[in-house]
Amino acid sequence: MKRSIRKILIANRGEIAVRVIRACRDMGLTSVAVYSEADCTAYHVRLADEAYLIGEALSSESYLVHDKIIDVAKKSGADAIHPGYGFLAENATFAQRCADEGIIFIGPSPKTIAMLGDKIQARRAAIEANLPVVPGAEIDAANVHKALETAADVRFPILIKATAGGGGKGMRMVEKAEEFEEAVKRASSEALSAFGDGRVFIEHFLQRPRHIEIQILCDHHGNCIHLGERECSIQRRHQKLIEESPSPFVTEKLRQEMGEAAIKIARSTGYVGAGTVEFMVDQEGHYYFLEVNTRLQVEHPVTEMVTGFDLVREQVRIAEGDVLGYDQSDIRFSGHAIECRICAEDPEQGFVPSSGVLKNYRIPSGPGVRVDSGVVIFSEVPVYYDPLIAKLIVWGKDRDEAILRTRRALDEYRVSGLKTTLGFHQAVMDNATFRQGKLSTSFLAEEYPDNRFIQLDDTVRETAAIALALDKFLRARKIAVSNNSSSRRGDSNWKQFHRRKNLRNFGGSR
Amino acid sequence: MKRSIRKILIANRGEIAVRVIRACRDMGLTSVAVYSEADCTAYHVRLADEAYLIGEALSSESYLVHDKIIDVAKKSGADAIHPGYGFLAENATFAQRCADEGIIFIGPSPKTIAMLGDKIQARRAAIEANLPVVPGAEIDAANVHKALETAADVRFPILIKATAGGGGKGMRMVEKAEEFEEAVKRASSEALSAFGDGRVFIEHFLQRPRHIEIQILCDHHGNCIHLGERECSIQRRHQKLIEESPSPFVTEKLRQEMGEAAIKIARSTGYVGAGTVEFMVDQEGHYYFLEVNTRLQVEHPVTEMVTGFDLVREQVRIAEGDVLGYDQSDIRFSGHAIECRICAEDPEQGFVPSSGVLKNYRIPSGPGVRVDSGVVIFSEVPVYYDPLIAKLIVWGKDRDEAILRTRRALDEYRVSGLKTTLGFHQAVMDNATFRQGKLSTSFLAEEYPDNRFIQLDDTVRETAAIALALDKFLRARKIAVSNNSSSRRGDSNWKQFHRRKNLRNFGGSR
Amino acid sequence: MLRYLVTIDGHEYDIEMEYRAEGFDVSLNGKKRKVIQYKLGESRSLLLVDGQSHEVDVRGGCLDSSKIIFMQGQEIPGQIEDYNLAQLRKTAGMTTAAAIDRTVRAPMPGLVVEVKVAKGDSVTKGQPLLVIEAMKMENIIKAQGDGTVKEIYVEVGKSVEKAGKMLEFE
Amino acid sequence: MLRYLVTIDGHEYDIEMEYRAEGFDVSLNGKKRKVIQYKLGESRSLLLVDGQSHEVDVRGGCLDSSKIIFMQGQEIPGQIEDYNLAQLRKTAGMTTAAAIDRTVRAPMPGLVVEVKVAKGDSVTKGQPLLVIEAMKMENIIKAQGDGTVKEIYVEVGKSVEKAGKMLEFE
Repeated sequence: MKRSIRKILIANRGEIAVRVIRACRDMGLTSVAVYSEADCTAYHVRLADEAYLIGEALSSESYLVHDKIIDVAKKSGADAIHPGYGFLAENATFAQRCADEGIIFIGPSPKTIAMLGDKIQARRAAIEANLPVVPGAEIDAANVHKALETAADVRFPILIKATAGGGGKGMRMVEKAEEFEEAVKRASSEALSAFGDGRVFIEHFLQRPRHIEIQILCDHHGNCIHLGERECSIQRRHQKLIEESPSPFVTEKLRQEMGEAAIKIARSTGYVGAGTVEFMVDQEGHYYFLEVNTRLQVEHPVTEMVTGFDLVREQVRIAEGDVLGYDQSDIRFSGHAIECRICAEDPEQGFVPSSGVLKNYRIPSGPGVRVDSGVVIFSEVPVYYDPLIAKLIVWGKDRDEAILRTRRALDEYRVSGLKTTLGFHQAVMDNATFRQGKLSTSFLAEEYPDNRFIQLDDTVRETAAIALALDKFLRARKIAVSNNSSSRRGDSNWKQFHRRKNLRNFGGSR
Repeated sequence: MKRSIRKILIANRGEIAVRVIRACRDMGLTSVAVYSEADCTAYHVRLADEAYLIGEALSSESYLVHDKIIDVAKKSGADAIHPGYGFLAENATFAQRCADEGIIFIGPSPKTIAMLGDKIQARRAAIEANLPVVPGAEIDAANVHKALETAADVRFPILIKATAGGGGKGMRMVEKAEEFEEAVKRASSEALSAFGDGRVFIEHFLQRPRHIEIQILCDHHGNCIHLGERECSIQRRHQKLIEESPSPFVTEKLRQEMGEAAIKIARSTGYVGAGTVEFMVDQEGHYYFLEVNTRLQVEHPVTEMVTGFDLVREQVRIAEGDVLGYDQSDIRFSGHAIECRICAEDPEQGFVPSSGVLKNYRIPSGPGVRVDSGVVIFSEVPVYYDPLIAKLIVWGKDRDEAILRTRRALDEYRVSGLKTTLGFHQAVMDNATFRQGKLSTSFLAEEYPDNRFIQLDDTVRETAAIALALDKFLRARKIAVSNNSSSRRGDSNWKQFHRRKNLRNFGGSR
Repeated sequence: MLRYLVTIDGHEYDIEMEYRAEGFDVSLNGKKRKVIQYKLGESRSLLLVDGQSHEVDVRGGCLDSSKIIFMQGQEIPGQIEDYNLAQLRKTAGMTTAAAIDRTVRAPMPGLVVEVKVAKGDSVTKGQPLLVIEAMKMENIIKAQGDGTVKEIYVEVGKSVEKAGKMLEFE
Repeated sequence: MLRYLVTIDGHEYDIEMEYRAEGFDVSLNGKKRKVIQYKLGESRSLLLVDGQSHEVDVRGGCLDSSKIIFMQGQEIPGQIEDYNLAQLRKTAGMTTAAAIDRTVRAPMPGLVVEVKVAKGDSVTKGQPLLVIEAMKMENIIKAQGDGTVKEIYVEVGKSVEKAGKMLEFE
């Protein structure tokens, strides 16, 4: 059963590839990167021990091509493949292919992935394991009349979701029956293009729910524990933007209940590896099973910060056949962690993606600050992939400290060349409702109905005005001096200023 | 007794000023920086809420001038002054001046500073508190004959130390009587220039001792706890280079004993604030009191990483008159932390200081990695001050993981424009004796007698050779192309190459 | 001494500025400020405004009246004019606002997956014009006002650059 | 195909190099390597040597035979010559080593606090010449060999730049 892993191929890109490569280094393992033509100089390629080109920019020509990934794994002699999240992470066919080729797929078995990846089956499994679920049903996008009847049974407002999908893709909220047909068509088409599977299902849409999920770890020997919850309620269009652990809402009792529920479904489905059981929680504290993500989550670092676990290390150990070596009573939670997803998007323009070269890029650090970044200065952010460029994860002894420290780290962060969500996160950290921990998935819509996040205060406006005036003033003085360099009066003063300016110009331009 | 602090002046520069400014932000307090003319664009000036010029580059004209610091404190309305380490941190006169002006000095009382800052008095206090000390005595540098007699009593090898000093300044090891006179003169002159006090004393020099110190916290209400030890044995010329916590040598029993000893001397001297009690520990585990540092240590972050405490926050809370709010039994240690001091020095040239502009500067991050840096890209490192530009602090679940992770983080670090100790730290992390935890203050002298730290392996040499050849090859091709652009044969191939090259040139130069 | 009219986020500032050996004397809507500037690079500098520390980055062409100021992680657009010229302009009733753009430009780089209108079509405000796929999300581009489609510059299956012309109204 | 003689850390490498569409064919002391290069900036690039990833930065003038390669946090000095020229030079018994320097230069920037010798003094190897204070530490500069002091360029109390001339032997 025990299989040793010495070399890992990372079938991914961006920050998660960097995250896994770092874990390899931290464990003394060799890392193999793959990259598309758009990622020739990407940071994950630079950081890995080995790197191989696997095709054109489109992920359907590179990161999603099973044959190419398997080829590189064999060529480089990798024992195992880590899929990260997205791409092939929840692809049962690929996991099976790895097994057939004798390569360890770092994740659950193909059977588990297939079963839990199908939301209908996962829902059934949850019901069998006695987990509460929200009312819902599968529909046939081609038969709209029938689908509409089902929708009426489930009760509007409803949520349309891709059966094969995750991460909010293909998801649509529909408030009224009139909007239903168009939304089903659009969701099904998005699902088809994103997952190659147009099937969708519907669920009753809970009012102002919280999104809270439980991290689990299960080994090959029947041991299964949970590492507490993450609250991921700050979302837009079902895309998580800010996550934290612990949830400001979850009591010790609720944590225990939800943790036990998560372990129950994991055990009933023979789950092995790291996984996440997602729940919706209403304002009364009733929780409903949502889905199981059979992979590492984007937001896994907040759990790492409060538990001291390295989840990638645990994934590798489990894949090797190791026994967990600890039980639920050994798990300790300490402090509070917050993650901000730094995306190449313009929040003020409805979060439209932004791409380009990072002309400046400086990450914050210091006590309690971690940045999982897929880019460095001068990196190009291509248009082809997810806009997530980095994650800022901050630990504080309590939620208040974590928020203030996150605010500080956001201020220290420097990015230019692209629009990012930095200013958005600054606004949320200053938001009184957020500070009070009154979260729900409607938070953004309620607090920022017009997508205006950035509120300039007087000091910022005044300083900007002075900066602009000074910029023009100095150019005018420069022109005045060159036009009038023989003039004696005022000249000495200018010269002195100029000398000082040079003295102080430690810039990069010289 | 309770005094509220809202605004703190940081009477320091470099990484420790940045560290304290960050703590201010994390606590929601306003920070005030001071700077010399050499530090106009320094990172601490950029990061602080307010900043004031206090004089010329030489610290005797700026950072050491009591009047100027007090003036800025009053002008800016600061309630408190944080002295960092070095400069005014252990200056009793300055601490008294603050008290007289009604400004809170964040540190112990002037009386405690004066008493413990005098090594002779501190030694006496340790003896009275029943702490073991190494044989030693005060000497008169002007009366060399008498001093030599005393030295013979103490037994060679001996260590000469500045009575008023710390941080290794003015320290000299003397093996034989013949070298004694010159060494005393030099040490006394260094002490005079560094501390304005030429007094020196001597101690018997222990063979291959470890340097292990205990972090303490004491409030105004008689509560006093310790936060475990730091091992700082990797030193050169009594300058610490690498520190860790816990010490690989210290058992639970020894930790408890040394912790209790540290608390004993703290209590007997009425200590209030954060402080460090330094010990020498011989290879048999006997420990000897060395001195008490009445300030934040450079290496305080390793303690923060294993205990979860923010020591600057605790300093501020204690200065406000807060009760600690926890006792010894609440302190938990988790994992292992290592700090590498990144200095602008050339280790291969006997650690000579290096100065200049940081043409490139990229800090590592990710799980368990913290960088306390006083510089950013394009910062100038002036010649006037301490060569410490940043500290890399790494946490791992155990010492092995911490070492591998430190190695990884060092590899990710990028600095150009200056020589640094990065390569030195890489070498030590790979060193078998270090990995086994067999440390002593003689480690460097024994392991690297010729100051040669960097061992290139075949892969690095071969890759460097290829890089050099490729560089020349591409220049030659470029010349060939421009000389021969009408030639048809081979041209298409070249064009294709050139096109690809441009496609891939995401560089900063365009 | 020079005098400017600066507009930031809808707020107007009347700024007078003079250079002194120990820093700049600034009058901002009549309030006195002492400003010290240290250059950090080509366009970046550290400003100390009455001691308050701010890192700013002013981007834009030398002669542009519209510039962008980067500070505290934010991008702030601003306009600057000579104060006297601005007064003249105001008296003459002129405006600096740009002509209303009849061109629909891509808000992001992406792939055109659907064109929902044809040349000559009359469209009303809010009507979907095109669908662009970017970073795996479909984005519907809607009409900002009523009009008639004069020209379509994009095709289904082709990519479009950020701010690339997609469609023009008459 | 071009051929070079490269010296790194005392090791000589005979390198033949040819450009192919899919990367460079390199022969390194007869061992075949496939090398892919991606530029990261002016002097920095990413090299994939048989798939192994290395970030390198080659610094030095275009025509210099001595360059510095930065990689893995280290600075590695290297020399490169055309292979055939190198062979000719070797046959002719010439050396590329620089003439021995009779000039004592400052190993660091600092303040001269003591000059222990005078013009015309004979000194022996290891004898202290000057004391420089840099970053609060006194550093004694010793003679690297025997000689007679021809000229002293520094004064007590004055600062000296890194690599600045301090003293010259006859």
